[in-house]
Order: sequence, then structure tokens, then C-alpha cells
Amino acid sequence: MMIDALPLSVTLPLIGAFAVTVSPGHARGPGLLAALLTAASALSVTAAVWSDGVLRADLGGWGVPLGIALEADGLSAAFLAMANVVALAISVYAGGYFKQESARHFWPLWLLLWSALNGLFLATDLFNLYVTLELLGLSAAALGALTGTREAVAANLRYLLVGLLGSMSYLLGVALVYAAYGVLDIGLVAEAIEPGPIAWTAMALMIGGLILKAALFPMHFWLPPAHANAPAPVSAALSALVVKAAFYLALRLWLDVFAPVLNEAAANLLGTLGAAAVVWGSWRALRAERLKLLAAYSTVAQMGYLFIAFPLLVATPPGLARDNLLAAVVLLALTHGLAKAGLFLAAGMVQKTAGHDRIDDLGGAAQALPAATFAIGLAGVALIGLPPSGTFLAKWMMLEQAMILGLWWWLVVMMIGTLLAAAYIFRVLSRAFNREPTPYRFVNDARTELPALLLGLIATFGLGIAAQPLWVLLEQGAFG
Amino acid sequence: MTGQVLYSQLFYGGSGIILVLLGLWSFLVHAPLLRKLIAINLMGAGVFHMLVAIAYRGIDTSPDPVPHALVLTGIVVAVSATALALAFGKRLDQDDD
Amino acid sequence: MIRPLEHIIIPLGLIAVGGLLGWSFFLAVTGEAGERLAAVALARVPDSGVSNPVTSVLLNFRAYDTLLELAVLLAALLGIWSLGAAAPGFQPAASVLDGMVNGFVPLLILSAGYMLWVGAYAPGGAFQAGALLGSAGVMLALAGHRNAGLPSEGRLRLLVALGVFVFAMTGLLLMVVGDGFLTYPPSLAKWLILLIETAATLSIGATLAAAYLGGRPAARPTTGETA
Amino acid sequence: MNALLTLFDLLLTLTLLGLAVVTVTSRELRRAVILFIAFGLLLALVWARLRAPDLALAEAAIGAGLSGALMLAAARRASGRKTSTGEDSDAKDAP
Repeated sequence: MMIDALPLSVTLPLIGAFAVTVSPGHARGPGLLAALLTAASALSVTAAVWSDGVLRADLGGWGVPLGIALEADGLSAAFLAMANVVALAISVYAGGYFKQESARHFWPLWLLLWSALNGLFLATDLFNLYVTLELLGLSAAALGALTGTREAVAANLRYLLVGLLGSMSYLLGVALVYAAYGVLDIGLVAEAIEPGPIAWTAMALMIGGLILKAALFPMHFWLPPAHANAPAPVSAALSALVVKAAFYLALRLWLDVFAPVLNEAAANLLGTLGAAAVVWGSWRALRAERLKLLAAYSTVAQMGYLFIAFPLLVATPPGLARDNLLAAVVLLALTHGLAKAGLFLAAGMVQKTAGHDRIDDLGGAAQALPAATFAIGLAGVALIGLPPSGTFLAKWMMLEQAMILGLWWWLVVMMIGTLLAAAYIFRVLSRAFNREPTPYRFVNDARTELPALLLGLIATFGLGIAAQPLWVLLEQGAFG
Repeated sequence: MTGQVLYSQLFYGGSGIILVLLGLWSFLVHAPLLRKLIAINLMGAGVFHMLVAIAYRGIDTSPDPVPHALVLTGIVVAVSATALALAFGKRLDQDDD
Repeated sequence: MIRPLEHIIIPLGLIAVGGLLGWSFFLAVTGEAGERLAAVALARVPDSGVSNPVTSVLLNFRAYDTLLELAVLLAALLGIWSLGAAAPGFQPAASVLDGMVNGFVPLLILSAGYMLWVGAYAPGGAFQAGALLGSAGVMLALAGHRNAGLPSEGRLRLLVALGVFVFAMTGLLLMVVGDGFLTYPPSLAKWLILLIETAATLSIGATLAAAYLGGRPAARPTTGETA
Repeated sequence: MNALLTLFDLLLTLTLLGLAVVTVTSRELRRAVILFIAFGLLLALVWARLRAPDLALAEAAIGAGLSGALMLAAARRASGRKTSTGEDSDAKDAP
């Protein structure tokens, strides 16, 4: 008897999806069980990578290039752990959030999305990645429309179409790679690739498709309405995980496939778009009238920070400095995932209790929902990048590296983004606290408030004070 | 690989690229959902056509089965996406009435 | 009328993109790629349990792709169901058409079974067979059958998710007994592939027919049209 | 024989591309869908020529057949809506 946690992390949610599809009336129990088992399996992958190094599974026993392999190195293990912690929190929250009718639609789609996420983080085959991207895109759009309002349906239809266009561009790149190099496994493609028009075109097509899906400015237009109008747990998943998965894949291709053909111009282009996203997204977040719209625009800005890393990574020679920079970017992505999920879950609580999420009318939310407000505060600390959050450490290291490289303009952009983030977070908090404090109870509905609170706590304290383990994890095959 | 096969791969692959471009143009300039879906499906057909072209190895040689399997997967994914998008469109139409 | 964006700027951009694409594709095809995976794949076909190379790749070498593909199909249908109920059926067709459909549908189902079986050694397989089943459903829907010949919701749910379940469970069981995920023992490969393909065919057929209805099935079928 | 095959290739591809062009430029939605189905069927024929009979079957049944049936139903709904809501929506769609 032998159990391989790599395929298990992808297959368990599929089996769970079957169970909840077949018995829609009792979806919550099996759904939560599948969520628990999936998260346990995925976290065991991370733990195994941590202790034993890179894990690999040849599915079907054929081995590459004929078969498909799954692989977990430090980078995928880190994203996998974050995604599964967040997804588990979202599942617990959703167990209390969705009522009968929407629960029967939520659970199977949610487990399929989860399967796609785990599959994407573990995949090593370029075409298999296309299938996971489509599974992710279709289930995400369907979940986003679950509120059933016209805005939600229209916004998520647009999201679906943009996602399809992105996947098509990615697939065209894959076809070109297969035509030129005759293999699909990432490792084998990386060995075969050499600088030239083929590699550049394939890179432009694949990473171009992914930045559509990652909502990098100016391709962000679809994100705010889609994320702001989805049900709160879905918004959390979309903002914290789904766009992050597209970024992860772009980073993975950049580091592992296209490393030999990288040039500064492409990196600077991505960095410039990222800088524009930081400024524009933060500004729109500051001007947003609704809490969930604010959170969605903040995602646009935070994705921008991640792309600023590309020019820094290209400019830094391999060595300790580059490893630290890479770890900082991953830390930023993970912290943002946790914090943004916490923020959306808490916002969902506010919306459900108050009946709206207009920021100007939030007065007294702190009194009615102390735990949710506290979670917003914690998530805010991590989004702004105040100590002791992981964002603080990550931004600090990126700023330091930018200074060393003399690339001061990235530094200016990151400072502006931080100031604007502080402004939009404090705008929310000042509204929430504008009444005399007479809190009744700190926690009102444990099932929905605790997940938000826990995510906020991990983002601010867990990944900030205890960031060192991330470096150990990334030692496993992610540092070059 | 003989010159004839190479020529066929280039010829059919090239027409696949033209299909992708036609689909992309139509996707960018047409607003109605159904037109966008036809456009996306045309783009997909173009990419699949490229893959079928590079799988071709001559009229009397077995073709490369790997791209064929990829295309079959792609066709099913495309019809899934089309059906879902049309259901979105139908829902929007119902809301309008 | 010439609209500059639609008729000049976008086409010019696309021509540039097309030039780059064409150039890269030319270099890729005329480069050193040669055989690509053709020789490797064709050499292993005899070990795969089926002799149709495409089925070998789909159900054995790259079976994991196909598993996720069935999940995509399921996700699309669940998404369609979450968006609303199916529109009321078409007007019942004239009796001539009805008779034609009644004759044609069993034929489609039979050919689906045939297609599934020959997929092991000739063109065909689960997807083509599933598509035939799906078109039988579409035909029934066009002839006015409310549920496209599909069973009641409970059984339909089982049917559409069956492919993913059988596929995933087969993979997991093989892993548990020590062969590895989706690694078929050579002696059983043929039968395991047939088992998975049968479940997949039913799921694909039911999913495509249900997708054509465009919404979740009526809660209680008012007429006894369950197949 | 090669010359004949080349001529056949040329003819098939030109018809295929021609169908694609008229599909995307067609003014009427329903017509575009029908042209798209014809395009899919011809594509299946081309794939049969390229020794991909599995794909030819799948494309004819799924790519052209089922996608086409789905789109036709949507086009019929759209034209039904157009006639029921009067001239306004007609004007919106007109070129």
C-alpha cells in the first residue's frame, strides 16, 4: 500500500465534487470533509518538501516526455500551503454563509476550483497547465455569478470571456513550443529552449495570456466588478487565489522555462505595467464607495507589486541577493493571499449584517461586529505593509534591492502605493469606529468570523514574525 | 522528413495562424456574445489546426498521436466553455425581459 | 463606412502579430524538431492496452489530462445549472418527425456503443461516442421531449459526475495497491480503459444533452418521459 | 499525384479560409452560426485528409454539431427577442 500525496491533492477534491454533486441536499457535510482531507493532503506535500526536498510523481508510470508528471518544489509547496489554508478557511466560512439553494451550487463548483488550483501548483506539463487553467476559469466564473444579480452575471461573463482569450493565447504558445521543441514537460522544454524568435513569441503569448488572467494593468478592467459582485467567500477565493495562481504560473514560466531567453525589455515592460497597476489600483480603491469594490481594486494594486519584481529579478545577478528577492516576492504574494481573503470574508460579514457595504455608512460596524472589524484591521496592516506583517518584510527587501541596483523609480512607486494603501484602509477603519464603543460580544458568529480573523492573524503575525521557514522551504529547488 | 511533408505542415499550420488572426479580429471588434463565442471557437480551431498540421507526417506514415490527443481535449474544453458562456447570455436575456 | 479602429488599427496590429507568429512557426517547423513525440508514443502503443494511438495517449499516457478534462465538462454543466432552470421545452413535433426521431435515436445510441468499442483499435472512443449520445439527446429535445430523454434529477446528477468519479477512483485504487496513480497493470490495461471509457461516454453524453437544455432540469418531471 | 494532392490542399484550404471570412463578416447572426457549422464540417474533412480521423469525427460531432446546435438555439432566441421587443434592438445590431 502506498499513498502519493501529489495526485491525492488533486483527486480528493474531485471525489468530493462527485459526492456533493450526487447529494446536493446534504452538500455541506461531505463538502467540509473533502475540504479538510484536501487541505491535509496538500499540507502534507508542503511538509514533505520541507523535510525531504523536491517531490515528483510520474502519473501512469510512463515518465516524461510521454507521460505527465506532478512536481512540488519549494515554490509550488509555498503557494500550495497558502492556497489550501485560505481555501479551508473559506470552506468553513461558506458552511455558515450559503443557504440551502446556493449551497447546492457552491460546493461542487468550489471543490472543482480547488482541484484546479492544486493541479496548477503541482503541474509540470505545459498542456496539462492549460487544462487546469480552463477548469479554474470556468468554475471561478460560475462561482462568481452565484449571487445571481445582473451585475454579477454580466461581470463574470466578461471575466469568462477574457479568461478564454487568455487561455487561447497561452495554448497558442504551447503549440508553438511543441512545434519547435517536441516536448511539453517544463524541465525538458527548459533544456531545449534557446534565445530566438520562437522562444520570444512563445513567451509573449504564454505570459501575455497569463497577465490577462492575473488582471495586470491595463488588463485589469474585468476584475473589480467580477470580484466585488461575487458572494463574499467566492470573492475571497477569486482575489486571494485565482489571480494569484495566474501570477504563480507566470513566475514559474519566467524562472524555469524562459530563464535562458529573458531580456530586460520584457521585464521592464511587466514592471512598468505593475507600477501603473499599483498607482491606479490604489487610487481607485481610495475612491471606491463600497468595501468589496475597495478590496477588489486593492487586488489590482497588489498584483502590480508582484510584477514589479520581474525587472528587479532580471537585474539582480544570481546569488544570495537574488534568492532573498525571490523569497520576498513569494512572501508578498502569500501574505496578500491570506490578508485579502481575510478582508473579503470580513467584508462579507459586514455586508450580511448591515445589509450593505457602503463605506460611508459603516458607522458603528466596530460595535456590532468587533471580530470582523478587527479582522479588517489585521488584514489592513498586512495590505499596507506595516510591521510586523510579512508584507513589511517583503517590501523592505524589495526596496533595499531596488536601492542597491539604483532603480529608484520602482522605489518611488512602491512608496506611493503604500501611502495610498494606508489611506484607503484607514478610511474604512475610521468609518467603522465612529461611534462610542459599547461592544456587546467580540465574536457573534464563530463559523464566519473566526476564519476571517485567523487569516488576518496569519498574514500579520504568522508570516511576518515567522517568515524564516519560507526561506528554508524555497531552498528546495526554487533558489537558483 | 521529406520536403512534401514539411510543405504540408507549413501550409496547413500557416492557414491555422490565419484562422487564429481572423478569430482574434472578430473577438476584438464584435460586441454581441454569440459573435465573440464564434470568434473564440475560430481561434481555437486555428490553434487545433496548427497542432494537426505538425502531427502530419505524410500520407502513408502514421501521424504523431500526441497533438491529436491534445486537440481532442481542446475540442471538449471549447464546447464546455461555449455552453457555459451561452447559459450566462441566456440568464442576462431573461433578466432583461 | 470605414471605422478606423475596426478596419485599420486592429488589422494592422494583427498583421504584425501574424507576421511574428508565422515567422516563429516557420522556424519551429523547419528547425531541428524532427520526430517530436511521435516515435516515442507510437513505440509504446503496444504496451498501452489499446491499439488506436490516439486512445493510447488519451486514456493511458496522458490519462491525467483527460481526467481533468472531464472535470471541466462537469464544471461547465454545474455552472449552467447554477444560472437557472431550463426553458420550457419545444413544441411537440409533428408525428412524422416524432416517428423519425424515435427511429433515429436508438440508431445513434447503438452507434455510440459501437464507437466506444472500436475506439480501442480504430478511430473512435469515449468522446466521439459521448458526442453521439449527446446528439441523440439534442434530437429528442428538438422533437419536444422536455428533458431530452434524460432521467430525473437525482439519477442525472449521478450520470454526469460518474466519469470523473470512476476515473479518479480507478487512479486512486491503482495507487493504493502500489502500481501508482493511473498506472494500469499491463494485463488489466485494456479492461480498465474500457471501464473508464464507458463511464466517460455516459457522462459526456448526459452532460452534453443536459447542457443543450440550458438550465437545471425541472424539479419533478410532470410527464413520464424518463428514459 | 503530388501535383493533384497539392491542388486538393489548395482548394480545401482556400474554401476553409473563405468560409471563416464570411462567418466573421456575416451581418446576420443566424447566418454566421450556420456558416460556422459549415466551417466546422469542412475542418473535419481537412483533418481527415491530414490523417486525423479521430479528430475529424470529434470535430464534426462536437465542434460543429453540438456547439452549432447550442449556438443556433441562442441565435433563435436572440431573433425571437428582437421581433418581440420591436425596432429598438434591431437598430442596435444594425451595422
